[in-house]
Amino acid sequence: MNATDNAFILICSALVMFMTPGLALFYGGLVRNKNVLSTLMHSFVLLGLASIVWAVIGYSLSFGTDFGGIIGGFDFAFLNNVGPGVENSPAGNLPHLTFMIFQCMFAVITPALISGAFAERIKFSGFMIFTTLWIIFVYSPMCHWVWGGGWMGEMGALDFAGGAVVHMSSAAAALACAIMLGKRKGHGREAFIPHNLPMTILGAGILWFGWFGFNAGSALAADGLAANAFVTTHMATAAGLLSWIAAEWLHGGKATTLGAASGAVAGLVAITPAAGFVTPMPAIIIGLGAGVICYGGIMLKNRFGYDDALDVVGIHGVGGTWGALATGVFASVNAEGLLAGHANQLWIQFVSVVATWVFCFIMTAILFKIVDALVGMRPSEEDEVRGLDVSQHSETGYQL
Amino acid sequence: MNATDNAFILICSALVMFMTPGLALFYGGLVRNKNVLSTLMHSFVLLGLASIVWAVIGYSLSFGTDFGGIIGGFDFAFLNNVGPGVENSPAGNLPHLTFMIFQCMFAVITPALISGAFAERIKFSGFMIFTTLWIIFVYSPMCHWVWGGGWMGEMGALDFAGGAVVHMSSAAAALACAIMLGKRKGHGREAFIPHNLPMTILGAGILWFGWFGFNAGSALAADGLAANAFVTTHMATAAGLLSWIAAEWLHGGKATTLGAASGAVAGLVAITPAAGFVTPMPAIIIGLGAGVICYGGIMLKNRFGYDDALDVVGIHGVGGTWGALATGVFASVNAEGLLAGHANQLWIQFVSVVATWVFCFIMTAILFKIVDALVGMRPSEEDEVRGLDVSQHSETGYQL
Amino acid sequence: MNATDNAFILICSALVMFMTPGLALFYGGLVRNKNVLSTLMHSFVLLGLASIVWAVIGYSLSFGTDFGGIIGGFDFAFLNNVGPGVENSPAGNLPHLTFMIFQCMFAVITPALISGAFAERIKFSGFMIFTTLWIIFVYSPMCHWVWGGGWMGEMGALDFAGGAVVHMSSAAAALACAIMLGKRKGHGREAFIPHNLPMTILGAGILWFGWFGFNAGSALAADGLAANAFVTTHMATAAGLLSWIAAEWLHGGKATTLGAASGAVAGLVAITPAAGFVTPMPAIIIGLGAGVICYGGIMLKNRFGYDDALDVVGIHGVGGTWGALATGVFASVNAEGLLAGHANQLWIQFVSVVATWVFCFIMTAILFKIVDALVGMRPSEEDEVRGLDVSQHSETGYQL
Amino acid sequence: MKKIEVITRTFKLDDVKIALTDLGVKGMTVTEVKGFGRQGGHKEVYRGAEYQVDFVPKIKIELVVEDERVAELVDAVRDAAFTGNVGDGKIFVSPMDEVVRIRTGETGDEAI
Amino acid sequence: MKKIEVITRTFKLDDVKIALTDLGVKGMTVTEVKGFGRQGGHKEVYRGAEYQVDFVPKIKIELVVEDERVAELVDAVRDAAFTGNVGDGKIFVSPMDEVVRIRTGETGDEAI
Amino acid sequence: MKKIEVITRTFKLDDVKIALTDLGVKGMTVTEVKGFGRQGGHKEVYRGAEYQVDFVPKIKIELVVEDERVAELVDAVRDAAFTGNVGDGKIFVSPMDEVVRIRTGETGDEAI
Ligand SMILES: Nc1ncnc2c1ncn2[C@@H]1O[C@H](COP(=O)(O)OP(=O)(O)O)[C@@H](O)[C@H]1O
Ligand SMILES: Nc1ncnc2c1ncn2[C@@H]1O[C@H](COP(=O)(O)OP(=O)(O)O)[C@@H](O)[C@H]1O
Ligand SMILES: Nc1ncnc2c1ncn2[C@@H]1O[C@H](COP(=O)(O)OP(=O)(O)O)[C@@H](O)[C@H]1O
Repeated sequence: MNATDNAFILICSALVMFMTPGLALFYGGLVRNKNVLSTLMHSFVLLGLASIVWAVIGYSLSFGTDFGGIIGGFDFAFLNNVGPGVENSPAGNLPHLTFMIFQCMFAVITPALISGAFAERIKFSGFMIFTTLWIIFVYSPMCHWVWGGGWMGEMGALDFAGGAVVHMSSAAAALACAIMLGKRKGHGREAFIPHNLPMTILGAGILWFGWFGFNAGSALAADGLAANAFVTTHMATAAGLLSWIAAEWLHGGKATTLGAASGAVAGLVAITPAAGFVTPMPAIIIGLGAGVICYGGIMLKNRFGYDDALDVVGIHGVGGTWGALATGVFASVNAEGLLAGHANQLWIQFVSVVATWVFCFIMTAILFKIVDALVGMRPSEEDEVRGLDVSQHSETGYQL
Repeated sequence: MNATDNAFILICSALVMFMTPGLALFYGGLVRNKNVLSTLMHSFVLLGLASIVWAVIGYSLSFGTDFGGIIGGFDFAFLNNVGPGVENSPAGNLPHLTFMIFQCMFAVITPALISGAFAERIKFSGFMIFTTLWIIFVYSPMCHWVWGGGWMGEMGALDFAGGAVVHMSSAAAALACAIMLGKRKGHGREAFIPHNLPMTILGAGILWFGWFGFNAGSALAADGLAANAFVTTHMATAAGLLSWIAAEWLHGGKATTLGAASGAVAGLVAITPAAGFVTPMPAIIIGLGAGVICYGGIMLKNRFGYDDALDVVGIHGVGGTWGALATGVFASVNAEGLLAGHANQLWIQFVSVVATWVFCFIMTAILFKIVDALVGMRPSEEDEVRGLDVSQHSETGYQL
Repeated sequence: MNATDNAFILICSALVMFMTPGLALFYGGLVRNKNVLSTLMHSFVLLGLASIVWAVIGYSLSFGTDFGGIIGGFDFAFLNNVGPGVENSPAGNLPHLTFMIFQCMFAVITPALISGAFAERIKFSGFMIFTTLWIIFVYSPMCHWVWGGGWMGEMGALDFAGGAVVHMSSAAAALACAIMLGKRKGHGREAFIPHNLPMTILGAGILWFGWFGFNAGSALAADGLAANAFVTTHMATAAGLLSWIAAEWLHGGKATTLGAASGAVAGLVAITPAAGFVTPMPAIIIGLGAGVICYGGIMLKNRFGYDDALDVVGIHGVGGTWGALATGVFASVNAEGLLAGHANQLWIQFVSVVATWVFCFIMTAILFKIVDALVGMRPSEEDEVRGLDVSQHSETGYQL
Repeated sequence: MKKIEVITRTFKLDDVKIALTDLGVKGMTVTEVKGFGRQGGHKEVYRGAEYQVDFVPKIKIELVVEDERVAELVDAVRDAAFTGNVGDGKIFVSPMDEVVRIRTGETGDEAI
Repeated sequence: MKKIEVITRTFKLDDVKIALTDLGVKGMTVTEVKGFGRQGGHKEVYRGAEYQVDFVPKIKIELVVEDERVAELVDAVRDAAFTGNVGDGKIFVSPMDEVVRIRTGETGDEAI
Repeated sequence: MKKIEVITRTFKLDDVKIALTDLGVKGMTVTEVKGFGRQGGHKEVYRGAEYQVDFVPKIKIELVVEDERVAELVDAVRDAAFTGNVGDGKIFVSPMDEVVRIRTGETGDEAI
């Protein structure tokens, strides 16, 4: 065991854990007052639910002995054979428990990301069951495919910290959910204005902070690669922030704070698959692209008419896809992309993108149907109008 | 000196420090609007006050040369003999200053925990004097007994990161304060509803994040034990969150966000004494127990009629006690509990629990009486009705 | 490369990054409702803008090959020659990228500090251009002078983590901006009351937390010096908090939460230049001094009649100056100050203080004039009265 | 002149505003209020303690109009705010002696 | 019909509501307001700058009632809101020409 | 007795309050409201979606006064609230039947 790497990855795990409350705030500020707690809860409760599902079965399906490149076995179920030493650890330098908990934090935030799509109109009971199934049947396979010895990683797809596993998967799920759940009541007639933008800015700040653990930690060691991933992450995010507000400024006449926060997240998303494979200047290009492309991405929902409440598809889907493809273009560290003469890498990336979208979309739709049949996914109209805080949780956010 | 351990514990110290602003928010969101600043202040000001008391005398009383197992000497007063090298350091791998500052953060948050009990009805001057005395006469002895070479540690009581030192001690103090201060004006007639639950959720998120430093850092090294403590902490917290909302759901029909936050804190409290002594699956059991038991614990105040405003007794007292006993049951790492065939350990834990409650309750009651006689602990009725923000601090929280 | 130091400084970099959202909240809570987003944005957008400017040119000007002690060359422009190995790294133990990104975070927060002076009355376009120029023409030279091999460092001026580079420079700029921009409309007639003090307290908590990365990280290694800087930082901050509220209590009759937050920041500022050069007890003295002196410092604006909206001069200017001089008095670690018999050090400190104030004030005034001529710095009266959130960003902070 | 006061659902604000401006109304004033009525409230639970909340968020729209326009405007408001469910709210009409426009000093119908 | 307006202490809201519903009142509307009066305000201090705050949080309860119930209800409100200390507030009674229930179109006493 | 209602700019609250207290007014009640009028609103944009916000923050000041003081007070308010720009707001005067001071039970002019 390498104590330095252990220290580094434990701290990184804490940072990634902190992203989920950060996401809760990021999303929570964007909804209306009457749904703030429900939206916070969709993220916060996953720190509980997803962690336990991960310990019980998810980790094992992801990193247990590979079956045909498709799924892991049950060897690590209930954290069996996962100890404080390096035995069985997928990362030989790290205690197995350290590797497991770092990955756990990814399994927590990924389903939380989806919740932006169905915000303000989902039953809490349905949400809990759906998410449990989703971690088992969508997240764990995806994670296995890419990082657990599955076919996508074997094919040579590059995904440093989760462009496919985290962002495209959640965005594909978000799209399915948004379509199947239908639009929020009043959509198109009432103004759905963020109720607390400072909360969203704080959330974005926490996300940025925690994302250093996400991306630099994905080096799984405190080496030069971690330093590189740290820097590319920061620079792409900075660039995404700037290019989004520049696009707004040119397009609508004003740079907005929500645009700055959104652009930063777009940059973070886009650099995620690339962080360890590109150098800082290409990272800036990826970030600049992310800001503009995702600004376009959020317009898609108006075009296609689904109600992706908090733009999961527009930011994580479009940004993650852009990042995955850009990795195939700009990769030059420990891998070689198009510009380094390997067009093939771009093709591999393309295949992984398509496979991810298709698999996650279809599986999510199936799970959604099942849970909808079991307990119902959408609250009654009256419950939705009163707000989910009161109707689902018997609470209200503020008494100011 | 081990540089890796030093790096790890310094970062852990920062994480523990961050818990106190987190606690401020956790508590601050639960009170009424007119007391939000006062409640924030009760935690925030201790970052100043408790740190200085610690440097001047508290650290020395806790970790100075032992006198009869009861208290430490004055050798480290004013941080004398506490330097950047390992000389005199209770942890030979760490600079003495590093060990001291890590412990300092515990001395800050412990008295801050008490403040939940007397929220909304205490004079600031009384609070300041009381807390100073409490650190010297209650916290420092407790800390010495358990970690500084005192009788409780010698007896073999297991307390990995402060079940007795931090949680039971503050809860016993909370109980004494709540009883002696009496109920808030309007208690039982007016609705005391949390004024800002998103603030409380954020606080819970920060607490969870910082608690990794608290528990994993208590390994005092970046080793497998730290990894184990990190994982048990996370899993117990996750389990506590889930079992609290499950209990609510069954009992009252709804899972609440405040319940999720409370259950998480209950899990964190309960795993604190156990984190380095149990493996992850028992940690989940401890967490599941904590959520349910503390949910019951918060009902005690209605039964016994004291006004423990923010449920310090119900969560930290009940949860800490449960965790201390559970450590005696489940210990299997570097110690052996009931299930490993050592019933005696459970008995030792029981003795330490009783001693902690009795000592801290009585000492707190004495200090309270003294300060009450000196400057008075309760503000005038008019001051309480106007709110402590205006009456104690000449400020108001919001101009929204 | 030293992996432990790399791990430590990467985490410290993340902590310093987090200070900027913290500062955004600290400032954001102090303005009026209608300017909250604009104020948050002044900090948040710099995470984007300043980082890119730093990568493109700022880092190179600061740490590139020295020209006459005045400025660095273009060798590191566009992060050329800045790689994941230690080649060219100013810190031989760290990957060059790690050193660069740690410094980057300082270049982000320094201009953000200035924004407290012109809050509530600046055009966003003017702000963006001004800040870009300021990083290039003020921050980068200052940074080079002190840490990049320039004359101030060569002269022997002690500035551990940025008393001159960060705090005095931004305060001098703040003073120039406050004077040249003029007072806010309604100044002296309307009450300018903080709209959300809990936000400010949270911001102060985050600043304190992140500042451990700032100061301990400035040791550039996870050694005893880092431990010392960590402890002096914490103790001075604690002392600053206490002495500010003590001063208030004696002066106005009440200790305020804003006072506690302000005193903590004053302590943080004052210890910044000294953190690695003094031992903990002198650090407490520096902190005690900071609280009282800065409490006096904020009164200066009334005396001299400039509208330094959020007291950048009073806290960062006065506190930074006090800290720089106190370093010359109390230095005893790796340097010797007045009390160690080297009066000369105090003289050197004094020269560096004067040079910093004069250079930064004049350069800022020039840049301000230029940008004011180009695009105008002050919004129309109507825009200012409506609030910058609506007029500059087409958003409002809250829909509560 | 008369004052028309409308208490209705918050999300009906825009509809009512449009109905009124369509009829040429040039000004109105809106307040966020909490209503108690037949509609009933809801239960809230904080750490096991139940509270009955009887007040529902509503908005109050006030406008002062010429006497002769009252009937027409009341009808327009009714149409715009109507959903048919309990909680639609009330329209109150009360007398108004005088109106002054601060900017011009105009009074009476001129000032509306 | 008359409108009764009560301005009183915020924590008296529940007591007043109960007193009114006990007498059969079916609806009322509440607004958070700030009151200036004999009660006086307080001082606030931000970074050494003192501000005198003259306004105290109060609530306003409005209800429209049948003419003949005014006296009885005013008495009930007075009893419920009374503490005897400065700042208890005021009850205002003013004329009301017409009431319409949006949901049903009922008018007059029927609509209350 | 009459009720004077003033709707004006938020930052004029202090000026109006001082003008009134200078004339011996002992009490008033203030509400934060949103005004729609000739002044016009502004545009807001969230992730590319534009919203027109027609309502502007205003304050409403209500005070009940003796009949004979109305003219004088309305003039004082007008002076204090006047800026000359669109959006200065309105003063409304309406009849008031009765006033009761909760603390003392006084009624009529005594209770003001
Ligand atoms: N007598 C009344 N005086 C003042 N406001 C009333 C009165 N009755 C009802 N309201 C207001 O009208 C709202 C709607 O009334 P409610 O009885 O719930 O439904 P409906 O108007 O459909 O009968 C209430 O929430 C309250 O704000
Ligand atoms: N003339 C008035 N017009 C309108 N509101 C008033 C008037 N006088 C008092 N109020 C309101 O009544 C509240 C209580 O009045 P105050 O003079 O403080 O106490 P009391 O009613 O016990 O004499 C004030 O805060 C204000 O909101
Ligand atoms: N007829 C009306 N009834 C009620 N309130 C009105 C009316 N007309 C205007 N107001 C209020 O007065 C405010 C100022 O009116 P506006 O037309 O903008 O400017 P001005 O009063 O200078 O003509 C509005 O924002 C609104 O709150």
